[in-house]
This record gives sequence, C-alpha cells and structure tokens, in this order.
Amino acid sequence: MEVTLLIQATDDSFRILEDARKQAKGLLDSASILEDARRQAKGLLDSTVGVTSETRQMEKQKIQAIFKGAQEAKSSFQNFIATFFLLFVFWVLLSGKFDLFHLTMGVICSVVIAHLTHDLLLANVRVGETRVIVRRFITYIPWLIYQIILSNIHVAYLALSPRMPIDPHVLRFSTKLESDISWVTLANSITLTPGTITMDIKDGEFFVHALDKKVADDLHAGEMEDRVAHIFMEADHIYIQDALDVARIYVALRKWG
Amino acid sequence: MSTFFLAIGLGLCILVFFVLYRVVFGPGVFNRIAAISAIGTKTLIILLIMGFVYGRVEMFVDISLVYALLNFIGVLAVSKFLEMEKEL
Amino acid sequence: MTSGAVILSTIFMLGGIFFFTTATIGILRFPDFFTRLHATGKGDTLAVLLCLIGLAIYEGFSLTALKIVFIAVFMALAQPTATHAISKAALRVGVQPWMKGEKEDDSSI
Amino acid sequence: MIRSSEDIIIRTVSRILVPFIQLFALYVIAHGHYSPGGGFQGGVILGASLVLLLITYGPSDTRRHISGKSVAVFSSLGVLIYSGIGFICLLLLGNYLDYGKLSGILHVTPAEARSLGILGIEIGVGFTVMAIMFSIFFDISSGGKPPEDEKE
Repeated sequence: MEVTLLIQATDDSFRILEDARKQAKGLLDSASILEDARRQAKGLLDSTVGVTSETRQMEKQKIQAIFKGAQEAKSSFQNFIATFFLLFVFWVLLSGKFDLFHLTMGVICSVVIAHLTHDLLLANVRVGETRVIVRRFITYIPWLIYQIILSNIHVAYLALSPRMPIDPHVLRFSTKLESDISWVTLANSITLTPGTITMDIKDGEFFVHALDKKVADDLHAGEMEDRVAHIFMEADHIYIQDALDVARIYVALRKWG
Repeated sequence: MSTFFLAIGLGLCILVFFVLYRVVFGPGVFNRIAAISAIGTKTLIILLIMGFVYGRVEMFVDISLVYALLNFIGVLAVSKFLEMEKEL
Repeated sequence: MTSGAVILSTIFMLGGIFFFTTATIGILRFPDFFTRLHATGKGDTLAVLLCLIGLAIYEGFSLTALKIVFIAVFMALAQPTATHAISKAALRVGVQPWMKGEKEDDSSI
Repeated sequence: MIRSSEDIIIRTVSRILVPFIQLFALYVIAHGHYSPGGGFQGGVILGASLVLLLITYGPSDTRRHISGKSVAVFSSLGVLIYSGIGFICLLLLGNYLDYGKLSGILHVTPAEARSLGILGIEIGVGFTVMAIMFSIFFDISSGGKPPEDEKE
C-alpha cells in the first residue's frame, strides 16, 4: 500500500517537474524578451538534468527494493561467485598461458583468494543497479581526464610563472553522498581536479586545501558532487536542484516577459 | 627509437636527482615522504623503459607493477606510523 | 610497427616528460608542504599515465600492453589515495597550511 | 598497537585492491620459472597485502582473515614442503633437490618433473616468507603483547 502511494508521489513530482520544464521551454520560445535574459534562461534550461524514463524506472525500483527489504547485501555465496569470476579473468589476463595446467592453477588460486576475501571486494554492492552504475561511471571518465589535464596545465602554469600567484585556502563542506564508493570517487576526483586536494574527512565533512579563492568557490558550487551523485544513483538532491533551476527560469521569464 | 628511450630515461634520472634535493634538505619528514613517493613514480617509468631498451618488456613489466605496489603500501604505512606516533 | 604508432607514443611520452618536469619544478619551488602536494599528487599522476599510455601504444596489441594498462589503472587509483594519506597524517600531526602574506619558511615537524 | 584506520578512502581503496594484489602474488609464485620472481618475491607481495590489511583494518579484523595459529602453520608448512621435496629426492637415490629423480613417482618425463619440483619448492618458500614477514610486522606493531582475541 505504502509502496504504491510512494511511487505515485514520486511519479507526480516527476511529472510536475517535466511539466514545468516544458512550460519554461514554451515560454522561452514564444516570449519576446531581452536578448541577454533569453540567453541566460536558455543556458540555465540546458544545464538542468532532464528526468529520463530510465531514472524514473530506477527510482521506482529503488523504492520497491527498500520496502521489500531487498536493499541488504547479496548473500555471501553470490559474492564468492562474483569475486571468483573477476579474479579468474584477472588471472587469465596476467598469465597469458591457456594450457590445462595453468588454467587449473588459476582456478585453484582464484578459489582460495575468493574464499579469503569475498567479504572485502564486494562488501557494499547494492542490488540491481550495477549495470547502470558501470555505464554512467564509464561516461564519467572522459570528463575526469579532461579535468586532470586542465589541473596539470594549472600546476605547470603556477610552477613556471615567476611570481607564483597562489593564495591557499582551507575550506570545509559536508556532503550528502551515502555510500563509501561514491565518497572515494568524490575525494579522488577532488584531488585530481585543478587546485584542490582532499586533506581530511571527519564526521562526513570534507576538508579541502585549495590553491586560490576562485577554485574554492567553484568547488562550493557543487557540480562535481552532483555528477558523482548521478553516477551512484544517490541523486535525490539533483531533482531538488532541477526543480529550483526550473523555478528560477520561470521567475526570470515572468519578470522579463 | 632505442636512442629516444635512452634519452627519456636519462631525463628522468636527472629529474630524480632534482627531487632528491627535497629528500635530503626538505624541512620536515612529510616533505621527504612526498618526495620519495614522487621518486617512486619516476622509477616505475625508468624500469619500464629499461625493459624496452633491453627488449625484455614482459619481464620488466612485472617488476614495475611490484614496485608501484610496494611504493603505495610503503607510503600508507609511513603516514600511518607518523599519525600513530602523535597519538602515543 | 607502423610509424603512426611510433609518432603517437613519442608525443605521449614527451608530454609525460614535460609534466614530470613541471611537477619537479613545483616540488622545488612551492612554499609549503601542502602546496607541494599539489605538484606531486596531480603532476605525477598525469605524467605517469601519459608515459604508460605511450609505452603501451609502442608495445602494440598484446598482453604486455594490457599489463601496462593495469599499472596505469592502479596508479590512477593509488596516487590520489597516497596523497590523501600523507596530507591527512600531516594535518593530524599539526602541520599548518601556509597562508598568503606569511613568511616563506616551513619549519614543520 | 595499530588501531584500525577510520579513514573511509583508504579503507575502501585497500578493500578493492587487496584481492587483486593477493592474486598477483600467487601469479608471481606460480610463474616463477618463466618470469622474474618466484617464491621469495611472491611471498613478499603476499605479506605486503596482509600488512596493508593490517594498517587499514586493524589487528582484530586481520586476525579474522589469517589467525595466529595459521601463521605458525604456514611458516612451518613451507619449510616442510621445501625439505620434504629435498628428502624425497634423496630417498630416490638422487642428490638433495635433484628434481629429475621425481619422475619415478610422478609418472612424468624428467623435464616435467623438474618443472613441478621447482613449483613445489617455490610454493613452500612463498608460504614461509609470507608468514614470517607478516608475523614480524604484527609482533613489532603490537609491541610484543599478545592480542586480546587469542586469549580465549
């Protein structure tokens, strides 16, 4: 009963969000407003994340899973099998010998290691979302590489410029992310992007060392956190952010048009 | 191409000597650890390049993987030790 | 071995050497420990990745190249973690970050 | 006494890396006669992975993976394998560690027997090196005191 109610509620909120988006787009197309406001509103609208049918489906499944208690970790036997296959593939790639003797040895070694460590490698895997997470993670990597290249050019510029314009800041912010993998992704991405290092994590607060004020402000804007939340399906605050964005565009259009 | 690899390896060796300044004179133990970790990453590349120069990459690639691994574990262990020493 | 692959790997390795050089200059020039970590943590990561990709391209399509890619993945995972571990230890021990306007000394522990 | 690290990043990264490091160590041991390495190096990597587990997860969690008793068993089992293969060679009227003589009881050609014998020796050396390296690190880090979970 509660499940259907909750699904209905989320569905309604998604529909409202989509309607608002559509309306804002229509207004944008029809209204004859000032050029720069138009451009600004268009940019804002493009930057908001649309609610795809995929996310809607995932959200539905998540709610159902929570209510059925299926959110618990997989059984240790499933973990063991998955770890075994991962390790065996790794062995074959390392070994490069495909005769019976070496493959048998690979099976034995993989079984032993999988028995020892099946509670380590796949400790906190959530049910049913792995494929989407992997796909989104792979699409995240090119952006990260682009950021790494930017950050290296930044460091090179700072190291080679004679006056060295640095102005270090230490900033702290708390995050809304939930699982440990997403924390690791966020922290390592912060370390790899221009001008920032994760120094410490204490009680859910990130302590970040930033090289100048501008970088610190960029980090506070929280684009990266939203991206990481999007990957690991912990995206409830993305939707709030979207609704706020759409509302802002709406208000701006009403004011100008 | 072998000459090019030799030149790259030589350049990395020179860079290692520059970083060695931080290891020897760098004030405080933390500067030294950071510099040692930087030397470790350069050594990894030098090992691979040696493999290419001698024509035995499939051997040297294992060595450099082990080197990267031990470098990582070493840095973690030393930083853990320094943290603990403060608590005692 | 096509000449295109050789040229591509040469470009990658020269880029790696360039970023190694700037990271080294950064280690030598930056004023305090945390700013030096910016140089080692980021500069070395990209430089190692570039050099490894260049070597893998030169090696061609084989299991050895795959192992080089394994090293690259491992470094991309391990280097930021090691940076984080060192900086956390330094912060816990009480090394103060250098702020603008202070004298350039680092009589850290 | 090492306490478990409460840092979530180091914990997670080592949680992901440890199985692959251990499998790589077994690969180094098993392929010792084609590539560099062999028993000693593989044992060192295996010990290093246990050290990584110890500095991130603390002694009690590490003891769940490898208990104090099994460290002792492994360190003596390795020596037993090494010397056992040597003595079997002596019993088969060869020299100490004369692997070629093993072909009589394994029903294979002398070349294959030599390869299998070297593999056995390396497994023994790897076990011993792993156990001894881990127990040295563990004893130094615990200050010589016996850990609590071994009293009962």
